[in-house]
Amino acid sequence: NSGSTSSIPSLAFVTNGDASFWVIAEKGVNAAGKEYNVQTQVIKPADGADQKQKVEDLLARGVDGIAISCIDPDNQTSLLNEAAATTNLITQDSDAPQSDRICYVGMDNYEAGRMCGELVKEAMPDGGTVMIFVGRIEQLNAKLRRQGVIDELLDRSMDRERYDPPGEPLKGEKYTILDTRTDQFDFGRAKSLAEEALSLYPDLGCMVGLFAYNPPKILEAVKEAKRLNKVKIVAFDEEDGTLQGIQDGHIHGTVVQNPYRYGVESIRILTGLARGDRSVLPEDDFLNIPARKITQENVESFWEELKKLTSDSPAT
Amino acid sequence: MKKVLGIFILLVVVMAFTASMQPQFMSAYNLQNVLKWTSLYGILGIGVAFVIITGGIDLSIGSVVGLSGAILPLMLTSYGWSIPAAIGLSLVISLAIGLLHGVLVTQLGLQSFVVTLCGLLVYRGVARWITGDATQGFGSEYDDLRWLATGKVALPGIEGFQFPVPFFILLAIALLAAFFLNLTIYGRYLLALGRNEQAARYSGIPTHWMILLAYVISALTAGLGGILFALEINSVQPSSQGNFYELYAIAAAVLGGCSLRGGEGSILGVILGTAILIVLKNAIIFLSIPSSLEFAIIGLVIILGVITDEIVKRWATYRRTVKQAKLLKS
Amino acid sequence: MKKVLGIFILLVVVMAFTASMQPQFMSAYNLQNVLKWTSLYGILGIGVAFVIITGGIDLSIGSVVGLSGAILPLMLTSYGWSIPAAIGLSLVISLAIGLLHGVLVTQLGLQSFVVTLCGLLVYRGVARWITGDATQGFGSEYDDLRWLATGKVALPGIEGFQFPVPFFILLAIALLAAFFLNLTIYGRYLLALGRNEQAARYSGIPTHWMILLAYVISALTAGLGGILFALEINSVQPSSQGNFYELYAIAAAVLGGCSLRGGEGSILGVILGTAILIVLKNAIIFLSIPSSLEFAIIGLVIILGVITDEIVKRWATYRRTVKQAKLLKS
Amino acid sequence: MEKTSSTIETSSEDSPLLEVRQVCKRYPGVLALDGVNLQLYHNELLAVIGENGAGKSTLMKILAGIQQPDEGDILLNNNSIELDSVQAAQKAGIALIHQELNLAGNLSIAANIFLGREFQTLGFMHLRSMEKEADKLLKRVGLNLSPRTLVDSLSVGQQQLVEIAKALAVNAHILIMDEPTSSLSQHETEKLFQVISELKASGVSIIYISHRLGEVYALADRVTVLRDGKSVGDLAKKEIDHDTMVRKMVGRDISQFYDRTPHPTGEVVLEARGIVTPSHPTQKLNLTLRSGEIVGLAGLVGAGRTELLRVLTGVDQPMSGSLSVHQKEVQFRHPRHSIDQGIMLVPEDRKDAGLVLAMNIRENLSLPGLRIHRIAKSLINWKVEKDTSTTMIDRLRIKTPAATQLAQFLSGGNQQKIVLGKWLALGPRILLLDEPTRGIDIGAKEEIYQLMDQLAKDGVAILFASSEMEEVIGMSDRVLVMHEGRLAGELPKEQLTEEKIMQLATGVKSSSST
Ligand SMILES: Nc1ncnc2c1ncn2[C@@H]1O[C@H](COP(=O)(O)OP(=O)(O)OP(=O)(O)O)[C@@H](O)[C@H]1O
Ligand SMILES: Nc1ncnc2c1ncn2[C@@H]1O[C@H](COP(=O)(O)OP(=O)(O)OP(=O)(O)O)[C@@H](O)[C@H]1O
Ligand SMILES: [Mg+2]
Ligand SMILES: [Mg+2]
Repeated sequence: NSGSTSSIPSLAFVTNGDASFWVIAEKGVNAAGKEYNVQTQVIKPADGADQKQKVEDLLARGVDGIAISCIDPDNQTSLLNEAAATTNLITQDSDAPQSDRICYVGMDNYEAGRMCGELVKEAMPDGGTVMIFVGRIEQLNAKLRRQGVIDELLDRSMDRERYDPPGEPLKGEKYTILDTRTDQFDFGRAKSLAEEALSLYPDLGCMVGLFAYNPPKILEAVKEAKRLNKVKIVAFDEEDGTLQGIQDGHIHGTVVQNPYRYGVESIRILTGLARGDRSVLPEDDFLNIPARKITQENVESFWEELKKLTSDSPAT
Repeated sequence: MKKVLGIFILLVVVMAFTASMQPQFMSAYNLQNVLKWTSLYGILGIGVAFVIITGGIDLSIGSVVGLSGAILPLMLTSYGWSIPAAIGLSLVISLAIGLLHGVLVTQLGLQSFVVTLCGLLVYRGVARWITGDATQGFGSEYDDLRWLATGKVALPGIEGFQFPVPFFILLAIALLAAFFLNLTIYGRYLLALGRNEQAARYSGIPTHWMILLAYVISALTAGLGGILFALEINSVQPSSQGNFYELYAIAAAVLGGCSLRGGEGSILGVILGTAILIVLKNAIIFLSIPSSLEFAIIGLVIILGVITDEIVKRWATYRRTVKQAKLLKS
Repeated sequence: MKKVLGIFILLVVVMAFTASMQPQFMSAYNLQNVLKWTSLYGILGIGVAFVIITGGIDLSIGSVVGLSGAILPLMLTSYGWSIPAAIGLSLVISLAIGLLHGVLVTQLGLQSFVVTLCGLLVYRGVARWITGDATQGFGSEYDDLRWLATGKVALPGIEGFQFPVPFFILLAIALLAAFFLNLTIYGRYLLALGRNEQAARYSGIPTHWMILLAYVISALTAGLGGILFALEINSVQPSSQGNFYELYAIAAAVLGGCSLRGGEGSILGVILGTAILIVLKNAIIFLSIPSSLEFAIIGLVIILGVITDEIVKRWATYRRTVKQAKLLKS
Repeated sequence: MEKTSSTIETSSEDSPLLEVRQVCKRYPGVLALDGVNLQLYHNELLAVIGENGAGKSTLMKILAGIQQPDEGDILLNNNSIELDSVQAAQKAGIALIHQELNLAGNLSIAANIFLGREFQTLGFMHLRSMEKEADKLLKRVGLNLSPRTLVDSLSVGQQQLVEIAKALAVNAHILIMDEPTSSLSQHETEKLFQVISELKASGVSIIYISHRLGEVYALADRVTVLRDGKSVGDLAKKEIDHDTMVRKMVGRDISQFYDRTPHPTGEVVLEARGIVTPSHPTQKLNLTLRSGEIVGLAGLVGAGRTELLRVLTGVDQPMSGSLSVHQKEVQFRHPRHSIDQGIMLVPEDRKDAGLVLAMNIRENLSLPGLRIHRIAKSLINWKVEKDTSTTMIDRLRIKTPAATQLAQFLSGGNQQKIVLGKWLALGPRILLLDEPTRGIDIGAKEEIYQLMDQLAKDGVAILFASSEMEEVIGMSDRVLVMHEGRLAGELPKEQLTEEKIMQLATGVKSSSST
C-alpha cells in the first residue's frame, strides 16, 4: 500500500512519541480511514529531530494532509508553516496556535490539569502533601497539566503562562506540593521513584501520576508498601491498570482524554479538506474534545466503551 | 580482591553519608527496595560480565530485556498461553539470540560491538513490531507469578526486614557464576582465552565453544532479567523498556573490576558495582538533589572510581620499586 | 576502496528500489532533505572515525550533541550572549571534553569505552541541569544564523536542485579530513598507531599527542554537529537531543569500512555509510512501512552488510590461495 | 636405552616411530609446505633446520594438531593417524613447545602449565595437586619461582622456561621443541640440555628446531633439512658438521662467518653515568660507547639488558642518572628525542615493538623518517618514501615480491632486516640492538653481521645485547656482562672466552662495575 498516486487521499497522523496513548489514537485513525475510504499512516517519531525529519519525508512523499502533535510548538513554527504551505496541516493533542495550521483537535492540557487537581481535592478534602510524577517535564503537555494541578491546589487564578520550576515545595494553606519526579520514560525508574517518595515521606498524602504509565506504577508501589489506606492516588489517562485501580477503589480517579476521537476527528477533517470540503472545519479552528473525570461511579461504563473501541487484537 | 574491597568501601561510604543526612534511608522498606533493584540489575551485570571476560561486549542486553519482557505478557494475555509456555518462549528466544551472537562472533569473526549493536536495534524493533507498540501488562492477574519479582520473604531470626524474592534469584545465579568462573576448568578457560585466545587454542581449549557459551549466558540472563523486570513493573512499553540497561550493566561490571580488555572479572565485584549505581540513584532522591543531575553524578562516580583505582595501582607499583631499592641498598 | 564500492552499490540499490516504488522519492525536495540529514549525521561520523582509527571508541558523541546544542540557544536567548560568543562557548566546551577524554585515555591509560561511557552520562546530566530540563529553542529569531543549517543554495548550471548549506560544511570537513588522513604524516601516524601503538612509539611517533588529537577532533565535530542540529531543528530537549547518535555515527563508520580494531578507515566510506542509514529511514516512510520497524530494518541492513563483506573477503582469500597453489604446483 | 623406552614397546626398532609423507600446506600467498617428508625414530633427537620460512613451524603445528595439512599423511608406528585437534595429538603422545610464547599472562604459572589439561573431576579443578605438580616441573627446568606467580610478572626468558615445563607436563613420548633456546641464554640453555638428556634417557623421542647450529651439532642424532617447504637432505650423526648443514640449508657456502674488518675506534659518543632502571632500582649503571666499536652486552635472562637498552633510548625513563651524547648532556623523554640524537634501538621483539605487521614494507621503512622528509611541515614526501624503500630493499637484500607486501607475510629474517632498514635510512650514529639475530636463519644472520661490521667501519657505535655466546664473542670489540641488573664486568676482545663471560654472568666471581 503506497503512494498518493491514486485519487484516494493519503493522510498522515504524526504523534509526539510512541506512548501507548497513541495506540488507541491509531485505532481511531484506522477506523476513520476505513470509514472515509482514505489511506492513513501513523508516524511515531522518537524525538524532536526525528519528528522534523519524518514530517519532511512525508511532505516529500506528497501526502494530502497531516495531523501532528507538536513536540515543541514554540520552536517548530517554521517546520509547521513549511508543512502548511505544501499540504493540509492540522494539529492534534498538542497545538501550535501561532503557526499556520488550519485547526486544532484536542483538549486543553491546563484545564485537564486543573480537573486533576479537583480530583486531588475530592480525595483529600482536609488537605495534605502531594507528590507529582511525570515522564518528562519539558514536554508542553506535561508542563501544562502539572501547572494546572498546582494552580488548582493552591487556588490560583487561571494562567497558562505561569510556571513553577520543580525543586522546592510549594505551600498552599491546605495543600503542599512536595516536588515533581521525572523518569525519562523508564518504567522501572517510574516505579522506584514512587517507592522512594513513599519511604522518604512517611506521611505522604496523595500521589499524582500525569503520564499514562505513571499511575499503575504508583499503585504498585503503594500496594507493596501496604499504605493503600493512607496514600491517595490520582491519575491521568486510561491505562488498564489505572481503571482497574479505580474499580478496586485504590485509585481515587483519573482524567481521561479521548485519543480515539483525536484519531477519528483528525482524519475526518483532513479527508474533508483533501476533498475540498471546508465545512468540516470546527468554528474558531478549535475542535474541543474535552477531558473527562473518571471515578468509581462511571468507570464501568467508560471501560466498556473503551474496550469496544480498541477490541481488535494487536497489530501483528 | 583489592579492587572489590575498594568498591565495597565506596558503597559503604555513600550509604553512611546518605543515612546520616536522611535517617529514612535506612528504613527497612527502602533497603528492601534497594536490594530488589540491585538484584534485578545485578542479574544483567553478571551475564554481561562473562562476555566482557572473553574480551567482547554485549550492547543488546537492553533490547533483549525489552523483547523478552514484552513477549511474556503478550503471550499470556493476548494469546492465552500457559505460564510455563510463555516463560519458555521468552527464554528460548533469548537463548537463540545468544547463539546467534556467538556464532557470528566466533564463526564469522565479526566484532562483538558491531554484532550486538545491530542486535540492540533489531530486537527493539521486533519487540515494538510484535506488540504493535502497545504497552503490555499482566493486569491484576498472575499475582502468584509476579511474586517472583515483587514477593518478599521474612527469614527466621531477622526481625522487621523481608528479603525480596529477586534477591534469592540473584544469590543463586551469583553463586553458580562464581563457582563456574573460579572453580571449574571452564571458568579458567574463559579467563585464559580472554587474555590470549591463541594460547588457549594452542592448549587445546575449544575457544569457540567457550565464547559461544559466554554470549548465551549473557543473553539468557538478559532474557531472565527481562522477565523479572516485566513482572516487577507489571507493564512493558516495547519502545522504551530496558533502554540503556546495557550501559548500566557494563558500567557495573567495569566498576566491579572487569577489564574490557578481557581476562579479568569478579562476580562479587559486579554485584557491588550494581549496588553502587542503585544506591546512588536512591541517594540522589533522598538528598533531594535535582533529578536532572542523576546521570551526571552516576557518570562522575564511575569515572572517579576507575581513576582512583588506576592511580592507586600505579602508586603501589612505584612504592614497591622504591622499597625494594631501599631494602637492597641497606 | 573495494569496501567503499560495495557500500556504494548497496546505497544505489536501496535508492533505486525505493524510487521504483515511489517516484516522489527522487523529487528534488526529498533528495535535498536526504542530503541535508546525511550531511548533519555525516559530520559526527567523520569525527568518530578518527577515534575508531586509533582503536578507540567515543560513546559520548550523542551527549555532546545535546550539550552544545542546548548551550547555544540557552546563551543566546536566556543570557543574551552574542552569536559568536555563544557558538564559541559551545565549541570551547566540546574542545575541553575532547582534551579530557584524550588525557584520561593516554595519560592514565583508561579504556576509551569506559571514559566516553561516563562522558555520555555526565554531559547529558550537565545539559539537563544547566537548562533545568527546559526545552531550548531560537523561537522565530536568528533566522540568518539558522540559515547555516536550513539554508539552501542553488549552484549555477544545476536547475531545480538547491544544495543545503550543511552539505557544503560536510564537504569542507570531509575534504579536510581525507586530506589529513591520507596525505599528511599525521594521518599516517594515526593509521600506524591504530595497528600497533608500541611499534609506532618505538619509531619516534608521539602516539599520545596523536591519540589526544583524535579525541579532540571527535568531540569538536560532535560539538559543531550539535550546533547545526540545534539550528536545524530549532528545538532542543536537553534530555533527549542526540540520544543514540553515537550509535548511528559508529554504525556509519563501521559500515563505511572502519575497523573497530583500529588502523583502518575511509572518510568517503563513512559518508556513504551515513547516507545509507538516512536513506533507509527515508525509504521506510516512503514505502509506508510501520515506523516501529525502522530500528529493526536499519540493524538488519548493517549486520547483513558486515556479514556480506566478511564472506566476500574470505571467498576472495580462498580463491587466491587455490589459484596460487595451482600456480606453484605447475 | 631401548629397555627404558617403555611407552612405545609395541613396534620394532628400525621402522620409524613417526613418519610424515608428502605433506602440503597452503596459506594465502604462500605454499608453506610442498610435499615434505620426515621420519622420527625411537628415542632419537632429530634436529630440523632450515631458513626462515622453510616451513619448520608449520610442519610442527600440523604434528601438534593445531593445523591440518591440505595433503599428505602422518603415520605413527606405521599406521596413519588423524591429528585433527590438540587433544588428538596429545593422546598420540605428541607435545609441542611453540616458537612464539603462548601463555595467558593473567593466570598463574601453574594454571598455564596445566591449561587445557587441568586435574579435574566433573569440571572442578584440583588446584592443590596441580600446584604441587607444577612446582616439581619448575624445579626440573630450573626456574625457582612459586607456581602461583603471575606469568605477567616474568621476563621473556622466564616465560620460555614455563613453556618448557608446560610441554614436559604432557608426559609425551614425542616432544617437539621449536627454537626453545631463542630467548634463553647460555645458563638456561645448559639446564635445558640437561633436561633433554634426562628425557632421552627415559625413552622420549625429540624433534628439535634451532637456528643455532652449535646446539644442533651438540645434540642431534640426525638432521633433516627443509627448504621452501621441501625436505632437501638428511644427515646421519657422523655427517653432521657446520658447513654441510649450511650448504644444505642455504644452498651455498658461507665462508668467514664472524668477519670483522679491523679499523680504529673513535672518540666517546655515548656516556651513561649512574643510570638506574625501573626493573632493577638497586643498581647504578655506568658505560661509555666509542664511535666505530661493536660492544656486546651479555648476561643471563632477566639480567636487565633489555631494560638498559630501553632506558638508553628513552623508551623507559631512568629512575636516576645522566646521559651524554658527544659530551652533551641529554635527556630522552620519548624515543623521538634519542632518534634526533642519532641513537636508535632495534627492539627485542620484532612483531610487537619493531614492525607494524599490518602495514607494508615501504610504510614500515619510512615510518620514523616521515617527520624528517615531510613537505611543508606536514605532507608525506612520497618520492623519498618510495626511493628509501627501493634502496633499502636491495641494500639489505630483503626477499619480497614487492615493496607493497605486508610485513606480516615475511619470514623472520626479512622482518628483522626491515627493522634495521628503518634506522639505516636515517643514518644512525649509535645503534642499539637487542637480540638482533633471535630466530633468524644462518643466511640472514651472516648478512646482519656483515652489516654490523660495515656500519662500525663507517664510524657507527654499536651496542648489542645477545644471549648467543658465539656471536657475542665473534662480533664484539669488547663485552659488557650484566648480572642481576648490574654491570658485572667488562672483557676486552683478547680476553673473550665463554668461561670468563659465564663467570661474570652467573656472578660466580663478580667484579664491581664503575
Ligand atoms: N598463519 C599464516 N598465514 C600466512 N602465511 C603463513 C602463516 N604461517 C606461516 N606462514 C608462511 O608460511 C611459510 C612457513 O612459515 P614457518 O613459520 O613454518 O617457517 P619457519 O621455518 O618456522 O621459519 P622460522 O625459522 O622463521 O620460524 C612462511 O613463508 C610464512 O610466511
Ligand atoms: N614484562 C615484565 N614484567 C615484570 N618484570 C619484567 C618484565 N620484563 C622483564 N622483567 C624483569 O626485568 C628484569 C630485566 O628483564 P629484561 O628482559 O630486561 O632482562 P634481559 O637481560 O633483557 O633478559 P632477556 O634475555 O629476557 O631480554 C628481569 O628481572 C625481569 O624479571
Ligand atoms: Mg618457525
Ligand atoms: Mg632482553
